[in-house]
Amino acid sequence: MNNNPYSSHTEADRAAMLERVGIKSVDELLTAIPKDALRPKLGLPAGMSELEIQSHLESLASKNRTAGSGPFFLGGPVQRRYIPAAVPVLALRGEFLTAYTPYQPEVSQGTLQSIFEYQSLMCELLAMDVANSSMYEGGSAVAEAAFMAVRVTGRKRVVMASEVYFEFRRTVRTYARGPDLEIVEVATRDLASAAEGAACLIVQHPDAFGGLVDVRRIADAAHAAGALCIQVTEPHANALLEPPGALGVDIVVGEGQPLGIPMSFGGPYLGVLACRNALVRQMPGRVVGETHDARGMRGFVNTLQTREQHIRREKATSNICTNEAIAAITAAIYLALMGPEGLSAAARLGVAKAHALAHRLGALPGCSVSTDGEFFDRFALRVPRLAAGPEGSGYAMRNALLVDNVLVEATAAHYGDRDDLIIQCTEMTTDAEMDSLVAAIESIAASVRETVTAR
Amino acid sequence: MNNNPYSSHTEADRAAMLERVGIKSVDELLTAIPKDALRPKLGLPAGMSELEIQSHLESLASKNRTAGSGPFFLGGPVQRRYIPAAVPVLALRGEFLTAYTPYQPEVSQGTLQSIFEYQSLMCELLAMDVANSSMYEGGSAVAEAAFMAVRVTGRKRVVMASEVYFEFRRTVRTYARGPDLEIVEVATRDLASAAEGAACLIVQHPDAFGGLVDVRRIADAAHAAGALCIQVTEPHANALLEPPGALGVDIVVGEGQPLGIPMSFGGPYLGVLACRNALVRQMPGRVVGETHDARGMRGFVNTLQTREQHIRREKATSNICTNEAIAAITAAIYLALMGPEGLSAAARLGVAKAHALAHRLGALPGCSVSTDGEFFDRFALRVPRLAAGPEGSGYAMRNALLVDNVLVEATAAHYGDRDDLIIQCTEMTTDAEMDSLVAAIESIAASVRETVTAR
Amino acid sequence: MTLRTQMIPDSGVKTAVPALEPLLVEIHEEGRAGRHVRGGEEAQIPAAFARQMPLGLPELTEPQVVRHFTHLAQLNYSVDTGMYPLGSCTMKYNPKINDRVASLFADLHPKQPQSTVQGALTLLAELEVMLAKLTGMDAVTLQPAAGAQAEFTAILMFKAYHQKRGEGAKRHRVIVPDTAHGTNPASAAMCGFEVTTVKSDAHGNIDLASLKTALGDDVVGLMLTNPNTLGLFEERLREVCDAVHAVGGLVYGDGANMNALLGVARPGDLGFDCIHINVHKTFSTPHGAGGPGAGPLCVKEPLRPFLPKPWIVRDDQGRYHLDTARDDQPPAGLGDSIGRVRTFLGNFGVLVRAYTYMRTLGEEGLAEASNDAILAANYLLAQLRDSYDVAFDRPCMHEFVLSAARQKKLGVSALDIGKALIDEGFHPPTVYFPLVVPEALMIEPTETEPRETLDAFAAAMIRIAEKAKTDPASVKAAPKNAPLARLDEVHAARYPKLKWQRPT
Amino acid sequence: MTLRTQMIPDSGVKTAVPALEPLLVEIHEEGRAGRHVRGGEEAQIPAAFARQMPLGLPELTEPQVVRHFTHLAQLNYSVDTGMYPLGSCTMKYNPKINDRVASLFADLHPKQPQSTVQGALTLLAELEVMLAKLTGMDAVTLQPAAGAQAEFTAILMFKAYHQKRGEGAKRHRVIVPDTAHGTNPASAAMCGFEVTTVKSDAHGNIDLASLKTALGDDVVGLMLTNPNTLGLFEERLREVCDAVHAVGGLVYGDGANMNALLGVARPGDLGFDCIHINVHKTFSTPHGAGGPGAGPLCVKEPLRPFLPKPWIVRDDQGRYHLDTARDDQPPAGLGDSIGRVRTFLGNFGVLVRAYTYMRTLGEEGLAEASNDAILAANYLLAQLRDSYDVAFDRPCMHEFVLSAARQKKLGVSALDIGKALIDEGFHPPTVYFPLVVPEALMIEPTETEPRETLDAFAAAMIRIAEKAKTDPASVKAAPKNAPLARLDEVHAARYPKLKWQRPT
Ligand SMILES: Cc1ncc(COP(=O)(O)O)c(C=O)c1O
Ligand SMILES: Cc1ncc(COP(=O)(O)O)c(C=O)c1O
Repeated sequence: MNNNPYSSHTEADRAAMLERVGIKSVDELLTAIPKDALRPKLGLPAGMSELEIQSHLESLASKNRTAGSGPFFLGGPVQRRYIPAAVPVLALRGEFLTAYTPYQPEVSQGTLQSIFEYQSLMCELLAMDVANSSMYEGGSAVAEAAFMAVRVTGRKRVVMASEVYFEFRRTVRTYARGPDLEIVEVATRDLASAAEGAACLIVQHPDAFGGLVDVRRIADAAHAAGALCIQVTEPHANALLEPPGALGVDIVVGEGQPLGIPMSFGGPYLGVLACRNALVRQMPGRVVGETHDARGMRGFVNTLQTREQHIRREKATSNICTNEAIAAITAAIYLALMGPEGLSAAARLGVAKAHALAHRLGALPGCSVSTDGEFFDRFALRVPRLAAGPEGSGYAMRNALLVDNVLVEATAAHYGDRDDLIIQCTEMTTDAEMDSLVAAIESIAASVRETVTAR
Repeated sequence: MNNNPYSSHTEADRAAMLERVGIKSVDELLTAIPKDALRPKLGLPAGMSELEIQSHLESLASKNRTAGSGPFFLGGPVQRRYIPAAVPVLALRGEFLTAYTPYQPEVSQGTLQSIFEYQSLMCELLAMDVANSSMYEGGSAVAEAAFMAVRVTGRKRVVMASEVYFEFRRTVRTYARGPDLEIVEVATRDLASAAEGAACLIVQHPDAFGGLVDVRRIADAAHAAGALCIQVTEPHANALLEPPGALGVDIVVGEGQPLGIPMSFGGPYLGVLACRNALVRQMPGRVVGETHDARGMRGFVNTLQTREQHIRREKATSNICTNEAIAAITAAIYLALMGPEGLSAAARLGVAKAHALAHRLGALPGCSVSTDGEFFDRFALRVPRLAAGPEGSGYAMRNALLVDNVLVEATAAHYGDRDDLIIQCTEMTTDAEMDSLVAAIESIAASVRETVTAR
Repeated sequence: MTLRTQMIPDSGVKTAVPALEPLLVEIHEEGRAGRHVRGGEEAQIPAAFARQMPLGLPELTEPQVVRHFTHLAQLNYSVDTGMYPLGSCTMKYNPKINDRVASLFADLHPKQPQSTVQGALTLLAELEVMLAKLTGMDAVTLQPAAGAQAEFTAILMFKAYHQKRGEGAKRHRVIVPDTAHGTNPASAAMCGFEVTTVKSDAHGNIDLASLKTALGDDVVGLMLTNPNTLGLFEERLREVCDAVHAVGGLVYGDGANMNALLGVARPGDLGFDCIHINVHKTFSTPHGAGGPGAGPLCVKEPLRPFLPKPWIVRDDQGRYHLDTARDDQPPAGLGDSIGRVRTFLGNFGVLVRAYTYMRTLGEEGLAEASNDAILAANYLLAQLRDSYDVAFDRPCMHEFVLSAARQKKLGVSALDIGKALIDEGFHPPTVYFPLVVPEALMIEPTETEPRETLDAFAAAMIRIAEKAKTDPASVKAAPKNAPLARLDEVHAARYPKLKWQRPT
Repeated sequence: MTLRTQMIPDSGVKTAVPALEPLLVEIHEEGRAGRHVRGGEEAQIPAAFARQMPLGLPELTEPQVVRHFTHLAQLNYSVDTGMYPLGSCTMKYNPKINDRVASLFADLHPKQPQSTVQGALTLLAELEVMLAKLTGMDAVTLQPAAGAQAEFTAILMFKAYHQKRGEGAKRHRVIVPDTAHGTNPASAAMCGFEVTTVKSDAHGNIDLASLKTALGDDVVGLMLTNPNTLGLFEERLREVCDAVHAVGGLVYGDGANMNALLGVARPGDLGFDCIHINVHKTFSTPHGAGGPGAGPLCVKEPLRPFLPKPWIVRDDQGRYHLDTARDDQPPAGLGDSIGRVRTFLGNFGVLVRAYTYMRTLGEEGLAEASNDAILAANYLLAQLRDSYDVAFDRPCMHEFVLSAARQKKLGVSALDIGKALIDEGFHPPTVYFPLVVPEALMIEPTETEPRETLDAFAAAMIRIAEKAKTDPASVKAAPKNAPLARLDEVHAARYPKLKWQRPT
């Protein structure tokens, strides 16, 4: 009887193996385990056939409302973007998917060259010198970048713009509890003036509300104060915006999910981290380098490993081991397929749709775009008050729209006491979706005005 | 400007190529084409991006009701069966999918060994000597088998049971117009007595109504009359039923789709054709054989090609060239994964569910199982008359059930003047589906009884 | 070009003879199994029918099966791995989007009520229209599973056409040129017709004089490939068609080479009464290691009544139906239709890919594809004409045929040259077809191969031609750098071993 | 074992230096492009922000990209191609069904309102319960992306725990055995703690005496892997845990080796205060060429309040919610929670696979998996113990560590033996870890390797041990039969070349 459908051992195999080992039962090998703890009943459900588990998961999945099944304007670090059909076909090939960290380069060149190409493509996109082969996701990448700055400057104060994504800021705060860093949050506009004594200034561009930021000014201020400038960025924005490397940024971090990786309700994603050459020895994570083999053929290996935990242990630049390699390979495939024009087109479409939509929504009674200054493919919208209390506008509207099956994000208390909507567009946003959003907000707001005037 | 996103030629490439050819424009190469016919305007739509075509096809697909999205009892040659996840992962690998007929065995062993294994697996399942590497689908496979019998016996009369699938019989009739064969259709029970002067007797087991047939008797009668016995079969049935090879059958044909191939609204499918050794030189289609290479390594090649059109031209055993190789490889992968126990379990589940359902439906007022004799995983059901006319029972019930989103087949006039339902079960049939069917038929029938008694 | 050497990972399975990969039956061990489907123990099979014979399928686990077929896949040369210039087969790139959208229709049963498959019927109906416009024909059937079945379908329709006009009895000959693909005569023969072969002239056209002598009122029709299998456009095509029509015959167009004509010329404007399309060639659907294909047949008005049924018709509310909804009348009830040539409506999964490809490229893109294909072929021809004999020396269309006659004198055959190409990192071209060219090498680059790849292929061909002079033995010894050396095909045919030995 | 030689299909691309496959930048040609997404020309970017730098991404077509990555993939050794006995990594078979069902959840955004993701939340909540039962713990967080992040999360929680009890200031040392994985000390250091290393005893256990001397009221806790990285179950585990608890310290369980304990023993019954699970090891999720993983952390009741937020809670109508729905309070509002350690809820796509695996095997199947894994390791050990030194000679759990000390004397290192295994058709084991064993070869066969494969691996190891005596040079020259020979890692580190040169 096989309870594990993936075990290749028959009863005959097991008998033969036991005999070779010279025992009657595996329990003879478990003498080190306290008797009272041996072979507990776990209370887990019994096994299933593949057919049974497939239909079980289909029924669970049917209890979700997928992004594509209705008007959808959520975004931020995670974006609903078009994934070319060739991306999963290539990235999910068993030879990539079921390999592990390329410890043995002679039989891992597929992984190593693909990651080297990922590093190169990210450097092209961001105009940076070095990109590592991945961090877990955006939030922890920002935290690791802050740690880097602390090591480089020997300072323990991290100054962060409050227009950085809430989830990123919160993750940085958690990480900061380790080395007991001081975290200061100030508005982007005040960032430059807060550089004194800071290890780094962390700015996001485009920011959480899609706002475009004069990063150069902030970088200059940071450098003047002996601090580093860390920019949180988004991949597609760099196709159209001057890249961090041209703005004086020292470390670039961000969420790489929009580069062909499914949204999957939170992960696995791709933590992007790139920096200047001077900082490479303080960089966390793996990095692949080019070399040659004994016969003079080009080849690639994991390199600069003296930064890493398996060699430096407590002195390592990070504890990261398993990373998000397949996501990096996926991003490389995505960028290779999209090319400069495809990537730019996707970015342009988001920008164009966001501006068209902002124009329409801003014209509705009681509504106004509340991103200050220029915005990119996402904007904040102030909406009429629907209820009393600190969340009577944006959050109340978000909930009212949910009833109409329209999904938008509310700033809620994530961004100070601001109570607006955040609306993200990408190349996937359809005219029909935009019409639904405009119509829904209009009618919700109208119905409220009635009740008000009715009094 | 590239209008063809898959062309690798840039304008610079084209210019260089034109120069190498020594021309200014491709039109200089087209002098043989009548001027008035050159470069017509076609009136086809303009091109699309991948994102655009994807959403266009999604909108088309949304206009279909998929089998899995409601109670479903259609079947016959094409069956909704469970496809293990590993099947498409392997069968759709680019090295299989984008190769062609293995004309060059040194670089096609993946295809050739996989097809050799398909042939071997089918021979095990059917207990036959030889299986070819595929026909188009079930219907044309039956026709090609009949042609085979005609060549072997030199007779032109083909006797076919009227319980063979309607679509198969109709396809045979069309093919028969070629060599002007005489087609005789008789009830299965009269088949044996119609053997005189026939090239073959074609029997289906299990038949269109799921009925189990004493094939041995028919084979004996055929042989006694110097005719061949052709059995139309279904893959899964052979896991539980005595196989054709043990029943005296000379040629086995059938639809191989249930072996891991999607239903895809009609194709591509897998025409199964297997026969006895003695008939192999008259067999249509490709066949792979084992041999060795110059270094003594085992290898596989397309063999016995002197039967084929590219060598024998008008003397070939068939005109088939491109076949359904990837479907044969898919079937091999499916059978390898399912194994004897998995295949039997799938077959058993269909049988068990069909009998449980027949028991419940047969108990409804005015309903009775109308398959004569024992049945397998499918049965015919006589239902109460809902309307006047030749199609007032089964066909009317099928239409009434459709309103409830329950899909069943009606015999309509496909099988003489019979007006019943045909109900297929497989391992995919759920209790909920069966409950819906029973409830729907019960209430439809009831509502009619009321209207009747109301008068 | 680089040689890759790699150990095939060792599964420890012993093979009966030295082999690249064990057979499933050699991996089998009693008691091994996965658990994809289970249950049904309550099922009862009457003893008289129950299987007595042991079911000797191999017992394996999923990990073993995955490794087995992954190893096998890696032994294949494919379009996804390299240039595959197989003449007459149009091995162009197969877009991945086509496969993805096809899966959107995977869970539809062909017997579903028409109201539940309007999306699928719409797609088929639109595809018929697009194909008619592309070919300049009036009506289309999507039923044929491949080119050969389209030929058979068409000749059956010719037969019905002549019968309808009372000429069924007297017309019993189908004419094919000596350059025709083997399926042409084979299809004619399956319809019970005699085949008359007509030779080609010095320019690689069907010889008009011989054709005229072969023509008569006993002729069913002519099956003509254009561009023909030499990759040449028939120079006196209209005269040819007129001559056939003059004796009451019909002209069948074999459209396997349609990749040369997209937006370039419509067969319907050239004199053909019908033409098939190999969508697995022209419209980029994957060849699937030998299949599936699809062979839509496009016909002129006079042949419409004979098209296979059922037909897809559009009602005035824009909904689609099958005209003989249940297709259930006795043959007569089919009207003049020859009836269905397959179980259901066609290789739908293939047709979805073709539809997607046509809509993706659009009118301009399709025309550009043929343009690039023609240019690529002539570009290669220009580079190779000095090293090899050119069968018929005039501009080719999307492919061309070389002759290794010169090399043959040095003891090096077309086959040897093909095998040597394997050592150069290329799939060989089609060899020994068409039959009229000695030592034929039929080369079709397609429009999707980058120029640098075409140049590398030309360089390899030229190197081989040189080797044929300087070191013929090495060419005859090829391939050295393939998974296997040359296989003993004679042994395979003489001692047929068509299945494995059952596990014991 | 068979050698496969194959020409890499020639794309005609010239590489700067001899290479198996060109770089994308070498394939690039200006003007090449696909058409996956187009449009948006009306978008306007303010001049002050618009990109001035050229966007130097390579321009390629889809056919080129598909071939490129198909070639690269084929250069990899993977679980889908062969045995991958990488110690401490549990390279078991990755079921394909897990990947398929994960795609059912691909189109869900992590910020969706909870009412729209009840299916996903249900799955996560059920997974937490199953993991708690499996490990004998009380509460679980699914946030950590991998084992290392789980370690960091746990040590942060230890810190918060001690702070809460007013002992934050005095406790600043974390104890790790000398056999610990590098991530353990690294994680402790990231929390600002000192690391005290304790040596192992003669039986491969942590040395209890040394541990006791190392213990004190300044100790945060102990990080212990069990079975440890020698593949051995700690023989005095409870005494060890008691000693740590006695000084007010906590015991962290590194669960990377959980594949030995499924249904065999619950860490919660053995004295651990928490344990992480590498689901990419124990629960068969694909390692993705280096990642992703997932590192759920399971804790005892006293640590629950410190778990990262948000938490998934079930209301009385059976609907699931995130307790800090919008997680929007100032840190204080998080209660004692350390807060989120990542942007969203966890590596969901990996967790779905783990859930699917656990439900597929069920209680019996999971227990059987560990049983088979332990048996397989001991079976291999029995075959290899004569040819290699055994670090600590007692029954192992799911893996074991050999020493090539004997071979080293002949000039053959553990690295050489690994490379020689490549020529035998196997992926090498983990080498030089754990650090306490000279010339360590850490071998983990897992339960999914067929017995014949284990035998073949043993035979290969024995052949290599023989060769080390008879022909050491040949072992040091390995691999000969891999895509590449040994790579110059020193050169790579000395002259870092971490990206390609931009196209010019
Ligand atoms: C010229 C020509 N005609 C007909 C055919 C037959 O088409 P199919 O293989 O699709 O049956 C082919 C296929 O190779 C061909 O090249
Ligand atoms: C014993 C041990 N602990 C911790 C880790 C770190 O786990 P991860 O790679 O998932 O971060 C590993 C991974 O190799 C390990 O083997």
